[in-house]
Amino acid sequence: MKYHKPTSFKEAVALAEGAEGVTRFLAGGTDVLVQLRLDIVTPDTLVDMKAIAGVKDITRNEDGSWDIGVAVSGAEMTEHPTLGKEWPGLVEAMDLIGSTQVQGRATLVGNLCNGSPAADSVPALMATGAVVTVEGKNGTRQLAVADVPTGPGKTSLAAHEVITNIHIPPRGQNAADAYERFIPRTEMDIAVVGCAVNLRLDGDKIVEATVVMGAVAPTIRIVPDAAKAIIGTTLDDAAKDKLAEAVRAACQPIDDKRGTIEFRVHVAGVLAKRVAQTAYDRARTAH
Amino acid sequence: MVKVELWAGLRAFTGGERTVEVDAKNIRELLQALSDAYPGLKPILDEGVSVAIDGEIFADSLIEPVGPENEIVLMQKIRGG
Amino acid sequence: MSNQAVSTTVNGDPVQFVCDPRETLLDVLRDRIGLTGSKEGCGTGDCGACSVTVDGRLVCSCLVLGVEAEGKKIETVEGIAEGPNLHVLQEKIIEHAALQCGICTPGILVAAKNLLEKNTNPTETEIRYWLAGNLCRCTGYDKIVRAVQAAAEDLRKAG
Amino acid sequence: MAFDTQTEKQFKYIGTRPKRQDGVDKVTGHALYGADTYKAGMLHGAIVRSPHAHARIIKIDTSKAEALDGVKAVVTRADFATGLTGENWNILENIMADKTALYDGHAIAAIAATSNLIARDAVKLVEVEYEILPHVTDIKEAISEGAPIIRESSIEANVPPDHHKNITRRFECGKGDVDVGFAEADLIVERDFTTEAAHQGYIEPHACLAHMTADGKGELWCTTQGHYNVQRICAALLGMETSQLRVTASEIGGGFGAKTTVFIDPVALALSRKANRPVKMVMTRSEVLRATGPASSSWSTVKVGMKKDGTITAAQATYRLQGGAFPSAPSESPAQVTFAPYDIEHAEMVGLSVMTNRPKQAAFRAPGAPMGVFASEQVLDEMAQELGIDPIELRLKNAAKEGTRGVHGPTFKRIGLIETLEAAKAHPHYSIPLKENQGRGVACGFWFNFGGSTSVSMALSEDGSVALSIGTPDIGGSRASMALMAAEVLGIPYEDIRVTVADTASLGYNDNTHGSRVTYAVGLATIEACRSAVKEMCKRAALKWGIDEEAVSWEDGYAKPSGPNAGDFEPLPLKAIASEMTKTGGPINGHFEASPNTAGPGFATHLVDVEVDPETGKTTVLRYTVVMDAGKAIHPDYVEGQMQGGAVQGIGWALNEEYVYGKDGRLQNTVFLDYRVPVASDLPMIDCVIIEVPNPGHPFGVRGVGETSIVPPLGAVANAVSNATGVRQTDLPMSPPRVLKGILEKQKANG
Repeated sequence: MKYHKPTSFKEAVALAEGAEGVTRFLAGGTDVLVQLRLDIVTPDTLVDMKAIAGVKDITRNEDGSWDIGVAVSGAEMTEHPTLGKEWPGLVEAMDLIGSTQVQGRATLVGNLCNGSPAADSVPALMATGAVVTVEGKNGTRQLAVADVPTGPGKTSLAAHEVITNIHIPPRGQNAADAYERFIPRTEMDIAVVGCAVNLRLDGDKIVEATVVMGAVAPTIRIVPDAAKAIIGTTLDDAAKDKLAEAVRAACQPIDDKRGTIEFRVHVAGVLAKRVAQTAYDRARTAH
Repeated sequence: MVKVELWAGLRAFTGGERTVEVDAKNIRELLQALSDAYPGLKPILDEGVSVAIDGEIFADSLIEPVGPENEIVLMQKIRGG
Repeated sequence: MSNQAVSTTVNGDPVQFVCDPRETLLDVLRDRIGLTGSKEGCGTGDCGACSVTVDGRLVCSCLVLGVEAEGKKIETVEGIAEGPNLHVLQEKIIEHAALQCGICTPGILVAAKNLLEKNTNPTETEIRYWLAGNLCRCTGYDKIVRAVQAAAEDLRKAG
Repeated sequence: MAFDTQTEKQFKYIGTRPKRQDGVDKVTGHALYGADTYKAGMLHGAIVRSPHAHARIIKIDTSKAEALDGVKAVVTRADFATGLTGENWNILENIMADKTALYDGHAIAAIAATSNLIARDAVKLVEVEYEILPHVTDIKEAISEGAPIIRESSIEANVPPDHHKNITRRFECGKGDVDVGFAEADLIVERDFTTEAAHQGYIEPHACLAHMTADGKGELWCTTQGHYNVQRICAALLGMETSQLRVTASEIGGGFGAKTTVFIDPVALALSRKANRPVKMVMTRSEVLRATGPASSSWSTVKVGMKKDGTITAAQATYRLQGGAFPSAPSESPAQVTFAPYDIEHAEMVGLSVMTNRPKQAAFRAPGAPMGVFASEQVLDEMAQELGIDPIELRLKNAAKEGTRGVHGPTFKRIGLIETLEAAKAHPHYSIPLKENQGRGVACGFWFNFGGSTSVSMALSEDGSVALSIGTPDIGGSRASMALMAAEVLGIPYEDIRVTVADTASLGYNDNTHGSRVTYAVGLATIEACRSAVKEMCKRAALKWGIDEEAVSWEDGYAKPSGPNAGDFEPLPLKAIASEMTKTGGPINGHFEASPNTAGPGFATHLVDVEVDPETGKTTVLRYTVVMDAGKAIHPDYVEGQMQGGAVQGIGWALNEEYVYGKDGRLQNTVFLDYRVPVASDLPMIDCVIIEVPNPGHPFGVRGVGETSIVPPLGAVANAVSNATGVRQTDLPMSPPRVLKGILEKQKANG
């Protein structure tokens, strides 16, 4: 395995393009190193992104949008004085990944590019409407986060392409997000079901909503019908029941060591109700 | 003679008896006497047994004395963790 | 093999080593630098026995490559005591019998010290969640949590 | 060995909580565990493992691996002794397959190379040709018609021919006539229960450093619960004389039973013998989970008859435990242990060992007992509810006491079950009101506790300090307990005594650190070793004073003239006797070796409150109280540690730990991420109440405490979850999907 530490994205792309065999980008490393250790993937080329300028920055732009560098760790997001005030769901989703130790390393981009349908931060990231910038040999392009994962362990990025930035749109007024996952323990598990909700109110009424489900299908899934179920409502019990129903209808999970199909479908509905309530309560007190 | 209580599964080798009497002054003699009297028990005794004498369980000892006044129970050897 | 030379600082000491890029920081600490206080319980970041700090940030050294240590400041369990003087956390772990086999203890110490540097008055829940990535199979955590609470109290008193 | 009559006196050191002597080493990272030593020229070993649950090994081609730069030796089964029988053969078959791979992860070959990475690379280059055979990993399937028979030759003599050929042992015990007992009953409940395999989950993987030299001698450093046992087994498997192999026990990072056997140690020795260089081997976590022993999975059937007033009239049970592909399941244990806390006239218990294509099960803290208690204590709980009797009252009504003939055979001497029940009943925990979706569980547990072979020696230094050598690895603070007992006998400060775990060449034979035996048996041996030194010190004082040896007594560190004609001499402190010892007859040492058999049985009562989320089936443990009879707590902190640790392992086993096998027979959860042991945030504080009903068979009254603590929790937690949900929990783990299924089915049934 060859290890490289480029100082620009251009150099990183060139390294990836010139490399033979399997190439992996190292942002946090919490997946890459586990796969290496377990002999799942031993890259021929490892490109460490952390020496590139700006990759550790969290920036709030003038329009209220955010740029998050590709090597920003979960701990750095949690410690940021204002990011979590505007995007509590995104920050708590990231914070749920692994232990305190893992938080010191794990990154949003790593979580996204790992392609796991059970990734915790990705539903929350999708719910914000985030967009990533991708650099490759043919230049840069913008891609909605929702378009990155294509299947378990798979993404829409080409081998020479690398994500250089995550852009989160402005928070805006009377809005909030939330994320919750179900795990058998309190910590250290992979989500059996994950749910993110991002919504905006007008008075008591929901006017915009995005509901995203994790670990219930081959990819993390935005569920438009679930959003429809609560838009225009005050999240009363009937709306929540419809939300749960829509979410359950969108589930196509598998039976595995972490949960059964039956369980995942049921809990998806339960979680969606709880997370929507949290987001709703937050939006009511937001400015 | 001493009275030895066997575990229930051994009845098959003693003609249905759960308590048998043998002539023995210690555990070694007791196990030997059981083997002699009931040859079907021999492979089981050879695999290892414990002998409880008045509530104290002897896992290995062959020398512990036994007498007619003792409560003697043959037990399967227990393994510890 | 494409071995690489690395210069780093471990517990304040300048250290140089050469390693295969596949070696983790934990491999390097133990096999190349001779600091075996950090333990490998899983190799996959799930047990915390290899906890160290890199530039003050708590991490599992099994999830860091040795080559990534270049130019960093690494702190391990061996660096917690100052000469013969144990850190208050070390004292409290012993006093509260917060170890049985002791294999998780180095990781617990590094993690708890990192917590108390950020928060000298953690609640029981905060301690438990902070240490959720440090598996202990012997104690049931009770005495560990009490030891960390006692150390925090001492640190607060010391101001 | 009998209880000291003078023990009624106040102890000076026993019962205090001094700092453990290995504390500083362990908080500074200097303590050396299995993987922490190195030797010049050392190689690293790695093992080729079967990916198949059951397969004939047609051919092993190691040529590509051997061609890799840095590879120094390859071993297969051909490099081990032949002609072994019994357990030695089973161990060898487990650590290196012969003709057949018997489970996913079974060792096929091993490689030593100049680095760990090269060794691991070389493993991938070994080509093994397999003929895949039908497999079975589930206990119920293993004894149903058509299941592949794993090894008929392992069936023991007393298994009736009508039993399934995967049943290798049958054990039966009991008393009275259960038909009579059930006829007397007003209420009879019979239920089936299953539990999944749980791994001991020690954080330190197996590790060793082996060095065989050309003259046939061997040195082995390893993490183990018993280095004499390792010495004996390794010598047999390598075909060498036991004494030619010196084994040193490293500090041990947890064992809980599973480090009472060997896995990699003989392999490292074989590699070293072949390479003529030291070889270090360290298992990965996946190897630990795939190829070292978890506890058995089980399937139990329990039937209890009871009168309206709660009197148990009869108990009948069958416990089926799987031992992996080996005839080693501890099925006799639940049969003997589970109903032992109760005075039952008519009882009949059967234990069956079942073979499957899984790793060889290994002992796990009171091996076999927790699974049985999971079943029996739930049936009692259900019957108490049915009859409207408080669960503690029900147990008190039937509790065994001194003079009770246990269902396992022997009559109990003085035991403390009733005291633990009374204390549990009086504990504030028991009267805290519960809210909706919360439930409380009570369960009792019993474990025999062992003595076992023990050698201890103590040496007095000229300055009056003492070196104590023991031969049992210290897993949970036993060196501190030994120093306390030595201090008490010698009358010198705890700090003046240094306790060392000696290697196999430096001290006589010792059984493993297992069976809750160390504080009892090694403690007893320590007391006796110190007493023999005291006797010698009294003799030296008598010499000095020119009086009769019998006229000198030992009190609080001083030799004193005693008795009417002893004369009037200034008491001689130990230090003074020590400083002159070489001039008064030579060094003063004490030693003791025996196989004490008077370990007092241990009893415990556990209380637990849980809350179950009715929408997800997730259980949260709210509070937990362990009440246990320790006989006499030598170092109460470490007694509490055993109580808390056992309880929490039981909680994990009850709620989320399990072995998950795929249809392909492969273990699915081979990392800690998916083998879910409890983490700190999963738990409340674990309250402890130590009861002290002295063991009449130990000078200070000590009973073992290590194992009893894991016997009740599976039953206690299951009772609590059952009470919180209204659904009887018959299967472990009580993972959220399983509990939710029960809740939803009940809701459906209730409309």
